[in-house]
Amino acid sequence: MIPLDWYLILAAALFALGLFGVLARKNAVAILMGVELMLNAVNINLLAFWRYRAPDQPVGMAFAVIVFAVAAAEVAVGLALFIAVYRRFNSVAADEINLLKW
Amino acid sequence: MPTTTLLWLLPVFPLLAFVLIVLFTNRNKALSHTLAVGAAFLSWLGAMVIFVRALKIGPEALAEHPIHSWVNWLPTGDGYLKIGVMVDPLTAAVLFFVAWTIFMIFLYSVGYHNFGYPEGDHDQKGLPPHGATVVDAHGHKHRVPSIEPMYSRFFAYIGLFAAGMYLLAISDNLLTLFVGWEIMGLCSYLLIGFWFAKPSARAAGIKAFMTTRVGDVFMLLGIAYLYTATGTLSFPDIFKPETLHALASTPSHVLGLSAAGLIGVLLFIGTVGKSAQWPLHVWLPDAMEGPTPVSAMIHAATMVSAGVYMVIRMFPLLKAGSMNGAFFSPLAVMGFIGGFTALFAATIAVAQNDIKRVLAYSTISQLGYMVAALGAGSYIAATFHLITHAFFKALLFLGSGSVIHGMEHGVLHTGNHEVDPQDMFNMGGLAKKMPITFWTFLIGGFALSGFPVLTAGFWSKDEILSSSFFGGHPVIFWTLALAAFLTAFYTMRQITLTFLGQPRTPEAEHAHETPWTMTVPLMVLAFFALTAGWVGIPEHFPLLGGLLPNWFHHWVGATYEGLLEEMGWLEHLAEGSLVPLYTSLTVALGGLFFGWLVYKDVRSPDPAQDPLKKALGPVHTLLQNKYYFDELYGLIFIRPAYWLAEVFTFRWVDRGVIDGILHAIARVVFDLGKILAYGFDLPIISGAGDLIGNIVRTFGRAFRVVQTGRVQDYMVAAMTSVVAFGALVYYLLVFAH
Amino acid sequence: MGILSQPVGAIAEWLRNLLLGWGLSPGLTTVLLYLIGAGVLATLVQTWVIFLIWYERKIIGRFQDRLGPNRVGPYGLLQPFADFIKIMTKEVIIPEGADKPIYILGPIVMDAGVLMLWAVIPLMPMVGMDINVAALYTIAVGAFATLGILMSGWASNNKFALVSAIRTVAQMISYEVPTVLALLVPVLLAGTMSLQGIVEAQHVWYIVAAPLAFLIYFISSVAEVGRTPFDLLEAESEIVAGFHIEYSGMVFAIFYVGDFLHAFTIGALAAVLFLGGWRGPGAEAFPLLGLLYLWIKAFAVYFLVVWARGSLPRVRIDQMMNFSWKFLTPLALVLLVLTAVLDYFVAGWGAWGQALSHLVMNLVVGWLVLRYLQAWEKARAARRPVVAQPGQYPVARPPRPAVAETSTEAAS
Amino acid sequence: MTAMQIVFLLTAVVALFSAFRVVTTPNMVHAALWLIVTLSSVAVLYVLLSASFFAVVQIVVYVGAIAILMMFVVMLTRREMRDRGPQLGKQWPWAAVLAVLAFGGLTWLVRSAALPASPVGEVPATSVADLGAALVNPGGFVIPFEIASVLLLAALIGAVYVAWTRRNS
Repeated sequence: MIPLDWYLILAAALFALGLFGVLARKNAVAILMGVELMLNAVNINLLAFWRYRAPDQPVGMAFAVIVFAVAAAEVAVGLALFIAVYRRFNSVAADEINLLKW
Repeated sequence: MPTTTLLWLLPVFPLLAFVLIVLFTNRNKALSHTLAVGAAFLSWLGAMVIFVRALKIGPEALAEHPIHSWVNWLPTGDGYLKIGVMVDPLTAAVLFFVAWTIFMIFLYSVGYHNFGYPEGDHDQKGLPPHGATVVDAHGHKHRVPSIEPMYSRFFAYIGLFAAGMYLLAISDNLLTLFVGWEIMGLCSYLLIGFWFAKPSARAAGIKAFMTTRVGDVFMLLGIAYLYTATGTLSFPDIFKPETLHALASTPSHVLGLSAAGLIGVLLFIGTVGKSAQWPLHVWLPDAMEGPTPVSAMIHAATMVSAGVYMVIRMFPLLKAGSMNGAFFSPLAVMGFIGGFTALFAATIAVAQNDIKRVLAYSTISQLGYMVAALGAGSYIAATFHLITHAFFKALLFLGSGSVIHGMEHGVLHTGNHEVDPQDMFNMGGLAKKMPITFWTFLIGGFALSGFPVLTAGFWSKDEILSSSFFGGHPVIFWTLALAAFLTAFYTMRQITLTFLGQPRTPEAEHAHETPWTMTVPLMVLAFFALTAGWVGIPEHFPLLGGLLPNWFHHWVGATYEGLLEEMGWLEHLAEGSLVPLYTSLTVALGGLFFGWLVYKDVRSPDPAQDPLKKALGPVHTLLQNKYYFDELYGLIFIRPAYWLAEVFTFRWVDRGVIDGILHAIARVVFDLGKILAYGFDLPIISGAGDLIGNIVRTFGRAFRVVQTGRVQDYMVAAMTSVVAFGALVYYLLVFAH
Repeated sequence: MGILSQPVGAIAEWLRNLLLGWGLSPGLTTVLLYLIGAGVLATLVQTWVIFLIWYERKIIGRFQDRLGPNRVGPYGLLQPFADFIKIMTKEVIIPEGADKPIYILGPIVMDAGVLMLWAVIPLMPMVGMDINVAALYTIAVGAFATLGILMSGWASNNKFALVSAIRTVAQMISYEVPTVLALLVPVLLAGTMSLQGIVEAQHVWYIVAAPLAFLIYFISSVAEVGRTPFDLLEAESEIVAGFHIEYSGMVFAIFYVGDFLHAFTIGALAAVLFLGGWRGPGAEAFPLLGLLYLWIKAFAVYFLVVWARGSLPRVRIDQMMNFSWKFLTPLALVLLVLTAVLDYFVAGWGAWGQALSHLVMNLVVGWLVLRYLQAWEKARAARRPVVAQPGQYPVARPPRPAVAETSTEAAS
Repeated sequence: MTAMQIVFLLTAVVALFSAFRVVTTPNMVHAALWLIVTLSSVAVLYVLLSASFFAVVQIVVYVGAIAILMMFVVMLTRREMRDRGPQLGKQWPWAAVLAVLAFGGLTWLVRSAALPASPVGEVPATSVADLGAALVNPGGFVIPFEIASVLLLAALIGAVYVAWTRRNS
């Protein structure tokens, strides 16, 4: 049987990679991908705890469902934003979009 | 409608007319005068109804229980200041003539202001109309009178005036009476200065206002004193025996007068101003600058009567004030002032050539009569003469207005505007031109001069003379007798110069009768001028005495009879001697005869040809210049006042002292401000402000590199801090204990 | 346990014993058995495609008044074999600048997506991986087909291919919605998401209870597959052959197979969901009969697909989008809600009672939709934009008869 | 070492490697594809967690919609087919340090916590039904559920509005 902490460590690793992607990648879409990775890590945690701690209660699953919905919404709006940004700047490089610079 | 409601409504109608005209209908002349006359008619109707109801009640009952209605108006410390309306026999009598005269004037004004004539060619507001040119069917040009430019405004003013008069007549306390009094003061100012483009009219308006102000201030003092002394202003409360006793017994420490005496004197000074008694008479003749109906009749029939009405109303108080026999007791003062004014004004009137000025001075002297009668202690006679005089003086003035109107027709016809249509020497022989005016004027004149038996003036004047004679005031008696003679004389002089003989000018040739709106009031008033006296024929009068009951004496006497009797001040005159009767007959007929004799054959329009002038010489000049009273006042009051205002107050006090002080302060403050500004504000305060600003800016410059505008840099910072805090928290949680 | 009653079970049992006999660990054995099963199934269905190609070409030929393949073998049955030998001998050309791994992966992913569908299709009683979310699973793996097309279209480094890929994404994502909604109707009626369960619940075929849902599911599935009239992703006349413009030889063959197999799979799924799957007289007793029944039904639906391809022209892309978002999706939503409510009320009316009541509801809804469509068509004809001649005011064209209207619409 | 553990380890390796490629590969399309691989392997993890419903949902939502949408956008937001230049920003060492720190901290936490080696019980067959009931149960998660749905609607409208091409401009 698989110990719980395997899942958790895997989730931590995914989270760290996603974090790196978010912080380091130039392309905005890539940043979004990093966010997705982090969300997935979170979901793994939720379901793992659900499975190992309270499989007879739908709490963890409910949270996971909410996370799915949030992820979908975030991606929809984010990608729409990137398209608008691309129209404006002709690029989606996150470090070229600095209108709010001093 | 209940009588009290009707009573409250009397002043409301004209007031309403005033408001409506001023606010809404002043563009529409016909509508405006309809409103005003309609309001006057309503008030007249109401007054008549009230009068009849009062008659039904009967004098004693009415005196005991007047028609009275009041409301709590002003909350004072304890209780309320009540204001209300009241009708007792005196009020009823006054209301009667006030209603009639006011209604008549409103009617008369329509015609006087040429309603129905075209707009003037070059009329402008503030000037009397100069006439208009109309082209008839045959293409002939005619000069015709033009309508008054400020027609509606005029009716608004007299509407307000009527409201004031009614209010004064029906008010049951001194306060509302004073309010009405002041309203009329304002209206007289407005109406005297109605043609405000004429400098003389302006000056006259201001003069009237100022002069009456003098009286009013004293009157207000009296009212205030009365209120402080009694705590009330309503007549029923004041005229209680205990109140009067208290007032009479309280010393005022002024000229040895009792409180009642001082109050009486103060109130009387108000009358002096309002009723133009010497020494405040100067405004009334100038008031003739206004349009004839108003200036004339208001300042003759109603408004000036208000002053007399007030003192009559306050008679018990005055009586109480005169009880301690101080030298300046109100009645004594009134007796002196009244008598002197009567004679003095009569003498001036003798030498005047302006038809209206003559009447003005006669008014002053007649008012003097009434005041003197009061001084002699017979308020009934005063009231009687007040009423009759109101009628015939209104008649005379309207008649003179009609004459002037006719003359203006002539002036328009000849186009010679040099001719003064008011100078009697320019007239003559108008009897044939304007018969109605002539006859009514004749009746009025005879009434004024006391033509025996027929006319009302005779009875009232006889009443006054006899009362003063039997009342034991011989000085007043003889003074008044002489004044009566002069009155008759100048009245006849006026009639002769105006109507009899031949026309002395082409204008007089072409004068003609005035429209019905003017003649009808004349006739109505003439009727009263004849008949108003017959209600007061004394019992002891030979032949006629007792044929008719002395109804008026009975009626008005009832007003204060009970009160005076209770106070024990009611003196029963032992009437038997016929001296006063003969005297009055003599002076009246004699005066009339002499007047006709002297002036029957004046031919030239030149005032210098006045036969009396030849007879009297310098005295005549003195009289013609009214004893130089205006100049005297100018010297004593006006010039000093101007000097005070111009030189002392303005140049010295204001410019020199006050401005000097202010400039000095300003200089000091300015220098101080400079010092503070350059010594403190700039270097220290704003220096510190700039320093802070600079520091902030420097730091901002230093740290702004943080704000790269790149999302990821921010995220890096955020995550760094998250990791740091996480480590910290973990450290605290795990290793702290 | 006889070969007739449980054929697959028996074979699996025999294999397990064999492997254990070789001394393998039980866990490994299970994994191996899964792999073997999957391999066998995949091979069978892909080989089956050969027959599908012949079938389709024959039918299209009949539609076009031709004979179709008739030279190689009886009735041309061997024609597909010849074609396959030919195509396998061709070279696999990888264009310059193509993204090689993805270029190769594209068709494989697509084919895999199609094959994964077969994992859950209940071929016969007690056969087929019976997961409790199979219905949803079918949609999920459908995504892989999309993905494959997208990959290949992008990797070809070709504008037409890219346009085709973009079109594909748009089409797939927008037609997934009505598919899922329509799919939920049988799920709702059966009360389970397991296909096996759905089949067992169909005492009355759901096409009787939910004909509209069947229609919607059929149309949107055809769109997902990208067959005519929704074959915009390979519209020869616009983007020459679309995503597989650069492909040749084996990789193209994979696409080809995947395409046909996908269409047939749609038929099979429709049959499972709406036509009672393997149900039929005697199927419980002899499961192989169930397999036959399923096959027949699948072919029936597949015939419809071919029929549409043979008779319908291609739609414009905006029409396709409007059709999905403005017509199919709302209709499916309404249908779903009504079905749910009705199902709640008619529970316990017996199988036929429920089915007939649902049928009545469906007919009413369909009638209303038709009326609405007619009214909409009329209004649209009225406000058709008018070309203004220079120097004269635009004049409204006289409304043409509805039939001509629709025909021009479809053709343009 | 049971079969499930083998499967888990294989899946984990695949997931991590693909995730690493996602954040490192210079080619955005490849990144998207690698992301798909990661997500699919996460789905496999869900299966291992006997949450097959979530596995399928993961495929539908992430692979079927999100990832494909991302590829879509990647294709739309580029001037030429290939990406040029480095795909990592200047701050990438910082990011690496932070990621490592986060991973280390989390791992430390996990290790230092006492966690069960095996589930407390089996998943009831009706878990999906329970989930559905709980999501619409007033005593359960109906309010978060509704909020999530409203959020989705808002996201839909917002996306349409933001990405709308204003023809007049």
